[in-house]
Amino acid sequence: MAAFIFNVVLVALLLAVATWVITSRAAFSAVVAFVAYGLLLAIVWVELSAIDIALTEAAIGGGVTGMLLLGAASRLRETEATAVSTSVPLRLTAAVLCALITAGLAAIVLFPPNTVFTLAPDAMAHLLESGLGNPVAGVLFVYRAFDTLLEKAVLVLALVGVWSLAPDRFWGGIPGLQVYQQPNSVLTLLSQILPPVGIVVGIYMFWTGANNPGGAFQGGTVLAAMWLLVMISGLQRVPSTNRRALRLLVIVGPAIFLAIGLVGFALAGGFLAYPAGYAKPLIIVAEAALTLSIGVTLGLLAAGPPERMRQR
Amino acid sequence: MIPSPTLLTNATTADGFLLVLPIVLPVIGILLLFVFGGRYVERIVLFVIPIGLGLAVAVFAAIWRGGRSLVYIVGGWEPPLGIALRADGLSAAMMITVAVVIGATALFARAEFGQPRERPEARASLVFWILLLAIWAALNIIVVSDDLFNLYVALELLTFAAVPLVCLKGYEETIKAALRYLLFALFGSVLYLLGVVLIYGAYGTLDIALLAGRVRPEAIAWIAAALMTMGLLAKTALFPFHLWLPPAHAGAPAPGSAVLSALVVKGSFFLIARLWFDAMPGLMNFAAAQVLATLGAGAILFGSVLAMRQQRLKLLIAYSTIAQVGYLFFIFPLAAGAVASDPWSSFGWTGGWMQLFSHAFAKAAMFMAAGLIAETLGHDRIAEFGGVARILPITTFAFGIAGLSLMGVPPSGGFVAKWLLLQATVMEGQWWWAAVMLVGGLLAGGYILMVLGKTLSDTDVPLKTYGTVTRSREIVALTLALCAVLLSLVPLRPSEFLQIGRPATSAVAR
Amino acid sequence: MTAALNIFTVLAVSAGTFFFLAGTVGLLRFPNTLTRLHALTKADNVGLGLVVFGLLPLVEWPFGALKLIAVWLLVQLSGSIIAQLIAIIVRREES
Amino acid sequence: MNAVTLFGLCGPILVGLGLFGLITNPQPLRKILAFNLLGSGTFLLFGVIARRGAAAGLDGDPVPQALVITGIVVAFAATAMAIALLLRLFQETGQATLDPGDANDTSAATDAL
Repeated sequence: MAAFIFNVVLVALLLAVATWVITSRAAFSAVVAFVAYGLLLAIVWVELSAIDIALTEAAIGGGVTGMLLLGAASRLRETEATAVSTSVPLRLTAAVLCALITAGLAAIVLFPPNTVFTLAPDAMAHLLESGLGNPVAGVLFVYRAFDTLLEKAVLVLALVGVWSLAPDRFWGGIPGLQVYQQPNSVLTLLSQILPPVGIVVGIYMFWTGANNPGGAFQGGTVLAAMWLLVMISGLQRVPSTNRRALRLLVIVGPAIFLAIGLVGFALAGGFLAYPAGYAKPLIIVAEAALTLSIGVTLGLLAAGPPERMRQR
Repeated sequence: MIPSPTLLTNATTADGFLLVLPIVLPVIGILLLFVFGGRYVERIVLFVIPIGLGLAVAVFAAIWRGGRSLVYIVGGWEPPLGIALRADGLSAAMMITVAVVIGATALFARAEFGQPRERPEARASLVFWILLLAIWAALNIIVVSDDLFNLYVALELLTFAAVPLVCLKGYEETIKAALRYLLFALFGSVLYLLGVVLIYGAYGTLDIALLAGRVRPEAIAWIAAALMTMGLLAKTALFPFHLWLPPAHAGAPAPGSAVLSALVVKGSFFLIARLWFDAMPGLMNFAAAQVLATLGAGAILFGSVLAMRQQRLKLLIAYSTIAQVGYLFFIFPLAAGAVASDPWSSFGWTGGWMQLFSHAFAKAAMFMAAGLIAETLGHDRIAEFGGVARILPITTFAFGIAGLSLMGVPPSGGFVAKWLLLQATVMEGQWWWAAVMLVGGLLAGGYILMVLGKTLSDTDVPLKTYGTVTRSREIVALTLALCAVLLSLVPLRPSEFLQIGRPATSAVAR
Repeated sequence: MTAALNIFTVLAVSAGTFFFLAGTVGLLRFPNTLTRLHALTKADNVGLGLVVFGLLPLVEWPFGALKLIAVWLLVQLSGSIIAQLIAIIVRREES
Repeated sequence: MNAVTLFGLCGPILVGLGLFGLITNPQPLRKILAFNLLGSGTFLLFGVIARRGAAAGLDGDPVPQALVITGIVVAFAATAMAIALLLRLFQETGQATLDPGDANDTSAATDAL
């Protein structure tokens, strides 16, 4: 009963914050509400026993996406006054349409089909062969590794897309991440104390991901956050995007994963198949490289397109 | 109305591994380009594109010879747990079309985006080649993947490759167009994903072949199909979701426009067709098909009329894409009609896909021709085209014969397509679509001849030129236009190749 | 023994919740940013500390407890530094 | 009603809210926020389906859970690209709107070349 009350309160808060995200007049407060929303949503995922998703949501929804949106909202603050609102008939039509869709989906939730399909037994039946203990990792790296491989290609492509927005003269230059200008501030202190802890946490999350909730993506996000922190505080320079080593770091994860997939052709009789007995070590190698690549890629995505050539 | 495909099996076939290679190769190219960029751009591209073409031909040949689908189970994990790749005759034809247009675009784009080894790495050049290969990879996945979520990721890959291509020039208007395109596309992909979620909840699989046997005409399936279709329509820019297309396709650099208009919008259309014909054949009925085709008819009329009113060539061609995409949607009522004994051997089935192939070649050729004209004149205002035919005869010729295909005049693939579709309307007794097609053909004739007339007219003022274009690029445009003509050699009857691997019809209960 | 520990947990967590409540009221009712910040940081630090303290007997020893304490320490660190940063911005905007 | 159904109903409401914001709000930044809400509502729905598929000693069907993680990553990539475009638009024009006038077409595109 107590748990149910907790969940009701949680849902009420979540929906209130979500409504605020949509209806708030000021974009900045909408973004702040969105960050809070991301954290509340992470708790919902915990309640749904999906810890892997909760970690991802907290790291992305509340974390990196929030950072991107906050940066954008503060830069765009002065433009808000010029925005016009949409006409009342359009709003009404949209409201009716959205209410219909909500009602339809709610009906599906309330009256689920009689037969419940689940792939949980299938997923568990073959999990031992892979040597993994976390079924979600099993889906991501064994059964549906092809999806995961494509998703990494999507990330690289998103980075290319973001970089492509640089003016020609700044191609290969330094991302326009806003660096905090005061040396020896409290931020410097934070970025000296936190990263060692954060890096350990990031590596632990990747490592434990094979058997427990966690994994390359969640770990990589924590690494990205630490990297961004030391760059923003000015302790480390924002690197030039034309550096070969940096670009290699971005693709090393997808490249190794793809290479392992191709090795499967020769040794395991199929693309993205693992040779018997070697599944776990190969997955760990791929995940380690992916953690690194994801950290660097997310950091660069958050840092934005190149905006200058020389270090300040 | 559509046979239940009980005969589709999920087991890797002998040449199944061939399906992985056309996906993996461009991805390898992207990774190499990203790291080595600068000096090696041309070498990497010259390495990837011919091999990719060869692989597409190999897939085509394997299906042609075998007369049946290729199937590949990725990682050996059979659906529903894993992901299957499946290529039938239609997929193979799509793959060849994509490969030819991409290859031609690459040849055409070398002049604009070539990267001399001694010069420092240039933004537009490196980005263009990465995006081109990404579009190729995404389309190859879309035509062979059998898994709805895998297709979602591929669709996103396609979007993320197409959007930066729109604003590669970096002008204000193109950035606006790209942002609007991205927002439309994201709207579309979330709706699609919502449908995928419902399907998994109701049927416990995302594999198209398995779904075909499980989906029943019930509320949840209808809601899912409606959401997915709406999302994909937004990405296909079907009327009334077309708002984003003209500025986006007209704003991209010419080779980019060619790929966007010829191929990218077809990716999401292909999925709509897969959804209704393959994944949920039980849902297809008269009303659903009529709704889709009505939107198509709206697109034909609306797109053609607006195309006639454009003053700039690239915008005119972009509006013409909206109209020509409309014809594709006639495939739903005409192939799934009640009269044809089975959809795959119907005139509507072959006609619809012929329209897709011939439009791909013709539209790519047109955008290239438009690019060449714009490079020569420094603008693309149609009113000032007098004398263009004299200085760019090959380009004008290419534009003209590509135009024949859009109008549906013989000899052209467009003629074959439209003739087959007309034939189907007669057989199905759905004469109203024939009326729309005839009006659409006339309007297309109007806007094509308007442009051609201008280029052939003489002016007293000598034409000012800003640049010259090489003969070889004109020939690339002409070759693509000729490909559209070459399609007219296809016999005027339902194609057998497009029936390969389609579920057998003997099991149909009518 | 267990009963005593349970009572301790209830008391400590309740006290912690009270501090959270007070902090939230302060955040909503105080007139300007600096006083709101004051309410928030003071209440949150003590509040979270009490909640963590109260939960210690319930978790496995030693790693569960260490994790809880680590959470508290990390919140202390980030909370205090963010409070400082906000205060700096407020002062800059005022001058 | 149990907790899972409660969360399950959250999904449709979030989808409706997000869709409404995406359609009606003219500011691109707010559209991006709405898109994220819409996406998370969709994921939540999937999460509830996963939870209901609890079997074989697991608290949920791992397949949808893994798909949600992939979906979150893809949505993040989309957000990053949209924000980069928006900021570039702001740099070029000093504005962050897609002109309301061209909601009904043609004029905006004419200078595209």
